[in-house]
Amino acid sequence: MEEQDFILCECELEPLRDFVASLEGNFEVVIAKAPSTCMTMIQAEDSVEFQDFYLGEALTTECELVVNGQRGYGICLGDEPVRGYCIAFIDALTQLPGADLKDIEAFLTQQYQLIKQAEQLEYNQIMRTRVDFKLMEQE
Amino acid sequence: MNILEVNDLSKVFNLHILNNKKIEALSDINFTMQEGEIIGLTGKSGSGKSSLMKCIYRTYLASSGQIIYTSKDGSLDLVKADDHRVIELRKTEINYCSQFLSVIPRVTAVDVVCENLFRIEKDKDVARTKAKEMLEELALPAELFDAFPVTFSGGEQQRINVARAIIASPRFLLIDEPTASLDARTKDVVIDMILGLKQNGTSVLCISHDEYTLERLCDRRIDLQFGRINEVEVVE
Amino acid sequence: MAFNEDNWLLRVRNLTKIYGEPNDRTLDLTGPEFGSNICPETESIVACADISFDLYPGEVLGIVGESGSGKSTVVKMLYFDLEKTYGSAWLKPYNDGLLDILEESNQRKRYIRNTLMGMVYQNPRDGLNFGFSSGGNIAEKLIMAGQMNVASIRERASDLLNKTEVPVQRMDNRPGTFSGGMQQRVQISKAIANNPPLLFLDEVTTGLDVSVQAKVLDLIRELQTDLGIAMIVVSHDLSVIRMLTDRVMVMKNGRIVESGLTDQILQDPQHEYSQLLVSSLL
Amino acid sequence: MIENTKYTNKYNFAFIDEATKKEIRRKLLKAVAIPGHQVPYSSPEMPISRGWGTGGLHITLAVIGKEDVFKIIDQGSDASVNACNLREFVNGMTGCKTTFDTAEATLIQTRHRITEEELTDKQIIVFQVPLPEPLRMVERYEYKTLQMHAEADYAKMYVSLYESYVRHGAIMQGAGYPVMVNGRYIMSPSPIPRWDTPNLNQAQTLFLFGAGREKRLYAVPPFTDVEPLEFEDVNFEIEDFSKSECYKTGYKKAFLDEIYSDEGERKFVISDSNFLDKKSEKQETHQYSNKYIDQLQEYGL
Amino acid sequence: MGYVAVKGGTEAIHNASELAEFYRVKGDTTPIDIKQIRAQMRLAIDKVMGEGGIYAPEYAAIALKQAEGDVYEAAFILRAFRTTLQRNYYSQVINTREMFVKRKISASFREIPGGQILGPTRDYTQRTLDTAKATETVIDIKTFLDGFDAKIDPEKLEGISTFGKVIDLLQQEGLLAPVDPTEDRSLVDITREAIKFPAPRSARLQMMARAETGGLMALGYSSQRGFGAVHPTVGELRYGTVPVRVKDAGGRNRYIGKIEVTENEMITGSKPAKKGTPPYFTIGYGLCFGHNETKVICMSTLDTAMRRPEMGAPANDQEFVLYHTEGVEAMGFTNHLKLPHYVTFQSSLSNTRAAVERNNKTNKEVEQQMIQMQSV
Amino acid sequence: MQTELHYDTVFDEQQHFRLLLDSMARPGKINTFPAMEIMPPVGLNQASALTGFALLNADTSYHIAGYNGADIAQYLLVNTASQQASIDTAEYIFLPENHDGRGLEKARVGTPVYPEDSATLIAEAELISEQVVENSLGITLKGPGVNGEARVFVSGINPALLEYLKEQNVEYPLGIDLIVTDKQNNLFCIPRSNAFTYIKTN
Repeated sequence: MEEQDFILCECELEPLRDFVASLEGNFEVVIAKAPSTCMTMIQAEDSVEFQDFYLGEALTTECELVVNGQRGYGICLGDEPVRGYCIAFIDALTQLPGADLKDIEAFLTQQYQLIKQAEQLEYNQIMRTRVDFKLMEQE
Repeated sequence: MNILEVNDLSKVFNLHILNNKKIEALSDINFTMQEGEIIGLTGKSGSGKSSLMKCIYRTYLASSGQIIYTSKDGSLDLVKADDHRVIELRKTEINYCSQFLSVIPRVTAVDVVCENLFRIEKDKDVARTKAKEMLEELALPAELFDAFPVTFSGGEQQRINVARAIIASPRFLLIDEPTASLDARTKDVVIDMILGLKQNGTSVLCISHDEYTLERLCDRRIDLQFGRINEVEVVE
Repeated sequence: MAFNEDNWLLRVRNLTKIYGEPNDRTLDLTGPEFGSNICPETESIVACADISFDLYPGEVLGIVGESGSGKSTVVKMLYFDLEKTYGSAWLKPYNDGLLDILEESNQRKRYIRNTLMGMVYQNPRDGLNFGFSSGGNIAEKLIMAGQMNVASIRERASDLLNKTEVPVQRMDNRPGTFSGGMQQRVQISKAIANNPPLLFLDEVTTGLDVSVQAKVLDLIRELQTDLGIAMIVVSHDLSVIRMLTDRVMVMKNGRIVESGLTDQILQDPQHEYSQLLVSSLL
Repeated sequence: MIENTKYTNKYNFAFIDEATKKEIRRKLLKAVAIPGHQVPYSSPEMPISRGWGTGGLHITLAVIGKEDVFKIIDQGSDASVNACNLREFVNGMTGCKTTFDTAEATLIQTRHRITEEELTDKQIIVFQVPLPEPLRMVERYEYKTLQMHAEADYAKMYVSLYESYVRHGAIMQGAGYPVMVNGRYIMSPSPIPRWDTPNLNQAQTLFLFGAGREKRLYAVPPFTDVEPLEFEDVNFEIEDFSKSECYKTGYKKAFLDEIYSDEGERKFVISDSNFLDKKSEKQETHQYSNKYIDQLQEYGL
Repeated sequence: MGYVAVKGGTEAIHNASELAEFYRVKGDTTPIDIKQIRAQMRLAIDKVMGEGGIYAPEYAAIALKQAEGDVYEAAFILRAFRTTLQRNYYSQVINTREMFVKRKISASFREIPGGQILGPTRDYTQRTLDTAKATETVIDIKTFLDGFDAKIDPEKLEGISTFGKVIDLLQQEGLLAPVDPTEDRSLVDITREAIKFPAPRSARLQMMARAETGGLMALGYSSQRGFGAVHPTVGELRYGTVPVRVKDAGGRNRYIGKIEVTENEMITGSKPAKKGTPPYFTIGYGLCFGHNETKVICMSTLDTAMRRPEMGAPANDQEFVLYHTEGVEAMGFTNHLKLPHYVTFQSSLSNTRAAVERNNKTNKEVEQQMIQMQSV
Repeated sequence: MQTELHYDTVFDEQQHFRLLLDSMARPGKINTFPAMEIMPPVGLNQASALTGFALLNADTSYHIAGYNGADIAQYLLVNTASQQASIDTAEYIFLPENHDGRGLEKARVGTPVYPEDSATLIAEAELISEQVVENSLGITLKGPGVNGEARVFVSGINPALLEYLKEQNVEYPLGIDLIVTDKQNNLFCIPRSNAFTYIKTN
């Protein structure tokens, strides 16, 4: 669940939209709640005493679909109606009894690799700014 | 009627800060005093006269025995009486006049004398007039009336002290050396004033070394020696 | 005018103030015999404990002791500046002494302190509002007692200032422009504005010049004889106690070690600590 | 695939979300039940600056319905720029009819004035309040002023009036003269001139007050005692216009604005713009009456 | 004719906002793309989100554009925007220990778990004006990006990890002050109910998270300079992304995206509260949306300061700190003085005239008396 | 339990709130909710349900005292998302006809600083009227919102409840506020600021 949401939230929108569009025709999709924006209150805590507090709200898109009778929810940060719809669609699909998930799994794997690759590149750029005290002392 | 009945009175000072040293000041004191009577307390210095007087006034806490005082509202033992009751009696019936004036800064001679009177006489001017009359009788120079007694000589302070003690006509007066350091004329004035109180029913316990004063004032004398009663002498 | 035992003005029982979290043994492990008011087990501080006494109308009670002995704490609790930890107090003129004033609502407490009590603090800033004129300060107290006529407020204020020898023409000046002694007099005027039967005086002469001290003490004596106000005088200064009070309680480490008539405590102290106190000061 | 509706947010009726409206409504009922007591509320952010009438707007928007006829005045004027701006906002967010006519309005929002025409029991007037705490001038800390209200501990407030009298020979409090509501709470009537203050007393209309920045709302129900603070012998007084009159209508019995012409000449004009229009057109008006204005009448005004 | 209302108000305000729009676009320049603002005005966006109290980078960019770059105004627009939306979700508590760290430094130790990672900082750039930015081209940017990417060998990538926290080390050693059991630990939401004083710590942290950076800085600085004596050391300052999770309508936990946050733990040596208690360290905490280090440093300083009201400085006074660092309110009220106040002014005018008159009269009387006295 | 479909959470809510506000501001004034197509469970009258809809949501809590049936609680939960709570914590307390007020001494009366932090009672009656009706109590109100005196006649309300209300409102501004509803969609209010007396008619 977490990984699927992570991928669908973080992947590029265009391939996701195209992928969902390619599947849609095979199913009966009822929009129970069209994508709309709302707020999510972000809860935080201080790191020592674990005092809970509210950090602030985040703009959120939510969408509710019924696909072949199976309800699916799509929630993501930002004003992202299309992504919200796509997440809800895939959420419903993956819960649909007897659904063939091969294509979805393939899509998710592919997107996951792309996301991870980008993340890792960024991480390594960041690690270049690490101060190396050992080197300093040898000089 | 007895105004005072002292039974088996003793007083021991327990000085904690001097390794619990004990000093026996009074023992086996027994005597009674009639209403309107004047009793002179005599004895060498250190014989316990002042201690006895202070025990009666409750400045000292007696170690054992009784001091039965018959007030207007009935009898009570001054050794055990409630503080509040004693305060009340001091304000209304019992007055103590020590040898020395306890000095109050920045209060005029007249107002010092009036202190007890103000409690009874709410019109301050009436009270002050009475005080001035009394001070005049005691031959205190008029220019001192509105001065502060702190600066006065011993004799002048003594007059203030006596006037202060008797102006409100207490029912029971404890007076320590009322005539010491007074000239012969003033001494007579003081003695007459005390006798005047007696006329009005005041009972007086008086310490004095002055034979003239004792002779003129006292109905009886009690002589103390080493904290005990040596002799009770009735003056004819 | 016969003495009547039931005629008490203020009755205080077991008044106790503890800071921190005490345990069952806190009271047993503190006090003069331990030379400390800090509980060794809980570190809670027993500011004062088991304070009981009666005060009769017109009587002046002194509380003497070194700083930290808890003497100010007692009056501050009675004047509602501090919350008690335990204990009770009854004031005769309030509901005929039937209700524990320490258990009353804040609103009732405010009524009690404004109409039946007065307080003079060591620091005039605690008793006076320096943003108001001295007349305004007295007005505050009068208004609290329901006086709503400016002319009568000003008349009463000038009477009071007169009585306390503050120049009446300075009535509309702020206390900040006054000398320390005069501020103290304004504070006294304010404290007695509503003719309370009970006045608390907390180290009122401490910090004043000797000559000014004498003036303030005289003023207080005069109030005693003229108005017959009962007072509780807190002071570490035995000469102040001797001059003003009828009775005195000696406090040490939060407890009363001895109480009695003032002349008795000064001349025939019974408790070791009182003897030490008297011998070092007389 | 759905259409991409990104960036096409629609605003809710009356702008504020329903949950927040409900919260404000609940607090309003409590405020009405405890006249003069300031009730803290969430005070959501509005697209209007804090201090520019947000509190008034919160109440207006929580109360307003499609059938309401809305009027808004600032300093008595329908045409003041801030009033214009808020009118457009309320109109835009609700589609409600707006009006300048005091008699026609069902819901009136105001800054610093009560209309000269007496409001009826069919109307509600909402005040914009900048500083709801009347005790702030004698006590800067909120936790202390809260306690003072809780205990009806108001002596300091009266002392400040006393001080003003002693210093200046009169109580110098201008607009926003503090009032005692229902004998219990001291309340700031918002900075209305003293001229308007007596009209709060035993009125027919429900008065609602909103202080957005300070997050407090409060109310004076109809037929409630609202008394300006005063002493037995030093009294509340309204502004003195005895020597002035409206240069347009010659009318004297209204709150007047003092204006300077380009030549520097000083003139007076009726402050309530709708009332001025009605007087200029000699229309019938029904004014508030109170003892202070009635006194003026005795001077032949 | 002064401020007398004329029925031209409506038209004037329309024209005024039109004129403002004219000043924004005059000169016929290319409109700035929202994506450009998001990317190239990153820190301004973060400030707007932080002070607006909403995490919505695209909307912050729009607001910033609409407000011609006025950060206060943009934050204000976001706050108002927030009012129109229902809050349908509460996130699970975000866990900064699972942060994808982009910057992580400590001033208290030379080396910390994972090392000192400077990340994207201008702390060590010389603040010389880079005039090359004036002539920057798309090609320049591309060249930079290619060169930047080339510095990483895709064959030798270091695995992504999360890092332990400095304060956890101090905590394990028992150097941190134990939690004060008497402190109010309730969780309140100051956007749902007005803040009440004394405010619980949750309310204080929330207020500061959306407070105005400059205001926090002024008060935080005052405390560091000696007004209230907080002498802090940065325990650990972090910037990076953390995941956000909520429960959906079906009750399942869902990942919904990640947000950027800056976090700071400020270490302060504390005076022992009681005799015999060791002088523990206390931690002041700061956390805000986006990348805003000044804000979290001052927030954590003030977090500590407000827990010591007895110090008596402005920074120790929660009412003072929280009310006066609330940027949107402060801006609104200071600017409301521009609104007409002639009715209120008239009310004072009437009083002042009367008082001056009375004064003149008394002066005249005094003068008269003086003259009389002199003539006697 | 189904959500009411014919209830408009924007406009109906607003309209009903205005009636509540008017009644609270004018104690004793009878207002009437327009007829609605809602189906509250047996025992709960429409006006009480609508009052609940107008005021309750997820940020509030309610308690139902003396009704029989869990479906009323469920109905309010589904339609308002408000949370059920014990009587000593609830902000809104729903009472059926003739409730004797027992247990209500625990209801919140607020604190001196925040007296509004108190419960609101929504009590059902048989009939509220300006005229005398059979077996009714004539309630006379005095205080803010009332021009002199106001009088309403209510049947199906227990004098014990009114006694209890008086008791709770002794320490004004602490207290609770009462909304009375009837089967004809009428309502009137007794806020804590008002003093009232009542007599049994016939």
